[in-house]
Amino acid sequence: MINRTVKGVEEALEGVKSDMTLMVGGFGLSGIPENSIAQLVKSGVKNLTCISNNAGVDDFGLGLLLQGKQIKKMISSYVGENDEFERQMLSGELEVDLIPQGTLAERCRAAQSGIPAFFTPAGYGTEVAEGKEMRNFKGKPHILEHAFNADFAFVKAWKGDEAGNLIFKGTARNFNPVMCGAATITVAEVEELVPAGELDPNEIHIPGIFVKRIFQGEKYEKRIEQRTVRKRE
Amino acid sequence: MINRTVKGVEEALEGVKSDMTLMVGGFGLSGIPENSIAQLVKSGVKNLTCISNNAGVDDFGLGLLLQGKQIKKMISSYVGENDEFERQMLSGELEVDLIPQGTLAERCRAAQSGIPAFFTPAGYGTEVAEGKEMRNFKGKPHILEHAFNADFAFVKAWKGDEAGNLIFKGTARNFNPVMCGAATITVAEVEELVPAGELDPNEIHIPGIFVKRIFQGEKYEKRIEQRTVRKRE
Amino acid sequence: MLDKIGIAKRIAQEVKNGYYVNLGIGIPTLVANYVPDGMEVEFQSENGVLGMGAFPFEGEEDADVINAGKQTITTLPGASFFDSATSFGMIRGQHVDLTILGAMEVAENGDIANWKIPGKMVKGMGGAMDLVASAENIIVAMMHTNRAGASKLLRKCSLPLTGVNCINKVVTNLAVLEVTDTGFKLLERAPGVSIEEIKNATEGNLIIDGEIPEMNI
Amino acid sequence: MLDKIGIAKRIAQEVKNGYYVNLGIGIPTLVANYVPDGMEVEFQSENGVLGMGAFPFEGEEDADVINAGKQTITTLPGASFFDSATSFGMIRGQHVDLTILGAMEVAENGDIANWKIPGKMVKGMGGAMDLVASAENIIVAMMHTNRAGASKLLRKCSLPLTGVNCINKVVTNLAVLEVTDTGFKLLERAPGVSIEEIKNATEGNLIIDGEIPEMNI
Repeated sequence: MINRTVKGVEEALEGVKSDMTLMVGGFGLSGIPENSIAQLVKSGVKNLTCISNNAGVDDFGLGLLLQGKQIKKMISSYVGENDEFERQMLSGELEVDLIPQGTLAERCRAAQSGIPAFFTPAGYGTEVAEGKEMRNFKGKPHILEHAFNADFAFVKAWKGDEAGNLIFKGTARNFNPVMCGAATITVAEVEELVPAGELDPNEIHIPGIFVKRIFQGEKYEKRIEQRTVRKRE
Repeated sequence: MINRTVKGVEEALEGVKSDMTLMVGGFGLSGIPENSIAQLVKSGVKNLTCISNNAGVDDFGLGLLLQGKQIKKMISSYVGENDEFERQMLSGELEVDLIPQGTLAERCRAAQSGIPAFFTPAGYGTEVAEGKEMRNFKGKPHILEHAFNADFAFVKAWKGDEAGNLIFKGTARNFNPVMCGAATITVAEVEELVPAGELDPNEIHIPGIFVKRIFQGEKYEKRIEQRTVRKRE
Repeated sequence: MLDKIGIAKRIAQEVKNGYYVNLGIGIPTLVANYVPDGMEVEFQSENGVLGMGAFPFEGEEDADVINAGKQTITTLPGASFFDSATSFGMIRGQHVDLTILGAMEVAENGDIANWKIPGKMVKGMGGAMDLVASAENIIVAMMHTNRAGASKLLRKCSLPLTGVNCINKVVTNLAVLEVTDTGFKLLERAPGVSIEEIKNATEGNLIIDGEIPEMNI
Repeated sequence: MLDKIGIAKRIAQEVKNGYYVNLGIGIPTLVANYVPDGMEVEFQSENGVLGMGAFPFEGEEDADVINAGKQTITTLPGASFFDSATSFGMIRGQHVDLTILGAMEVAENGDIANWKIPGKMVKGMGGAMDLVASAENIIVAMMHTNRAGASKLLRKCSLPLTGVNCINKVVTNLAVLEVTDTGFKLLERAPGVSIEEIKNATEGNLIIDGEIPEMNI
């Protein structure tokens, strides 16, 4: 077994520098690497390019990095719940590259698995396709999209073991698995870190080979964006 | 819940005709859809094109279809354990398209997920690349490969539920998950079929949406090709 | 004239037995409530769940189980969770049978715009561009006109496009319309709504062929 | 001169702490037996397992747990199973640190041939083409000459290629050689083997620079 554990969030973030490109897992606030984000804020690194489906809310998730003006550019599919984001974007302080969600996921997966480019129909005929190579397959137009290049990927899983194997929970899985191994260094934080051998090899979502550093997060707030419930009858 | 169960192997194979292209899961004899193959033999369909990593052995797996001369063309990565295969190939009775194993897997996955084509470095500079589009990414040559087109995919899982959800076991997983949904109709046979709700949604390897028909196989021989053991000390 | 719930109820009639359905944020989410009991249908949410159920009971919300609108949800027997690449594999690979989404504008050739108002609002396309580029059966749920009273069914979209030539049907507060080669073909009127009202609210080419029945809700 | 076990033992010395290693069929498979205890290493097999262990005890074989050579195996703590697309994602994505495989021919520019003898034998490339096209650290394990006594280290491969310009090192029954820009650089001699013998058995350009030590096995 190759031990991928690091002592804590400080060691996990060793080598993160200003001007780097970071992938950050999560969908909305679900499944975000809370502890790594907190440490990024603390570290004060600046001029970051962040690849993440969303940009958090004003006071949580990547919103915390936006508040500190640590982000130069966001690459996302949906950024609709964040006033500070909108302000920085409309004022031109923040560069934003909006891309279709499926393309975002597939460009991560391509980086993970050594596929430099692929064709997808998403975005054909829209401004997303501008300047991109187009080709018909079975009479249907597609555009060529490329694998991402990132320095670090920060992901969050439910359980993990010393070998870096990960199991996600519910829809907190989302972009986390496809970002593992898609950057030079992948840092996984987990709610529960167990010794190698405790996870069933058949139930592992992401093998440890895709994860460079793993640690157990100190605490998880797991904030809910839209608490929707029904009454008991 | 959408019920994907069919009564048995006869109903599962309804619509399979001569001249069709079939995907068949498994690696060697591990994880092959034994019951579907037996029924294909029984049905007598001919002129099949089979996409499968291997071609079975003389008297098991796809070897049974080769014996009956039901296969016109094999698309595989490795066919080394089958005398009848070699005979038919060298005599010209059988067309063979050998392609790299990773490309085979990715072409299935591309078909499953609506990616018509992708670039891969595998096979560059070899006869596999002949006639294919080439392009450099980061200075490294790649070739363009296309998604497969198949009529039926036959896969085998360990457990499945009425909704078509599948869980595989060990390395019997192999090509089975990537073939699900990669053909017009996917037929899954399982060792154990359970009611919807019995499988943990978090542990499902392939969601039922990728599986059109599911049934519990009558029996499984699960033959071992290379029984290798060590002595107890 | 229909309210949002009326639109959702009418669209629910388009859902057929055996359909996997992706529901967008807003009115489309409501559709799930009006699918007849006993119909075999599964709802997919692109953030990674198939087999969505109702909202959770109070106190049973789970931050790890949400839909694409970031609402807490539950799952039904037969549900599954998966990652975003697999989720869009389902969508791009045309395994989802029906897509229902909102729009700011729909053009008579089936173009749709729903993600950006230049200089004003840029929320992003989320999964909408993948959905409209891939799905073969797409219904738009929206109001017939915007808050200023201007038609949202146009000859040509004025906003940045989400997809081209992709919408099959539009259900609004006033009508059900099919997108055909020659324009919006009026299929049904909302209860109490006249053809004249629909004409006045539709900028794009409106095709009225024979008797136009009232919706049956 | 080394036997197959000797070659495997020598290659085991190339395995470093923290390496994920893919072992091909034949001699490479034997390498796992000679990696020092306590070294952190994981073996990947392209049919879908990481963290392979020893062969099972008699009676504990499982048809559902095999390696790429179709041999029954066991797994170690920390192991994982995955599908073929994920497995080649690991390989193509360069997450595997070391690849060890057999060959019929290796050329002085790093080309390799190991999957086909036209008109005679066609087993297929299996995963070898993906491995050699993707991996950055590839060692070939093979006999220096074929059964007819002809060199397998050539100026140019005569058989259909598996990959071009990709092999870094070759370990044979006679020698350890590095593939450099100018040819095969002799690094070590097998015990009792003279430089002359290696010269005679090597058709490709052989670079002999200074004293060539005997292997330490």
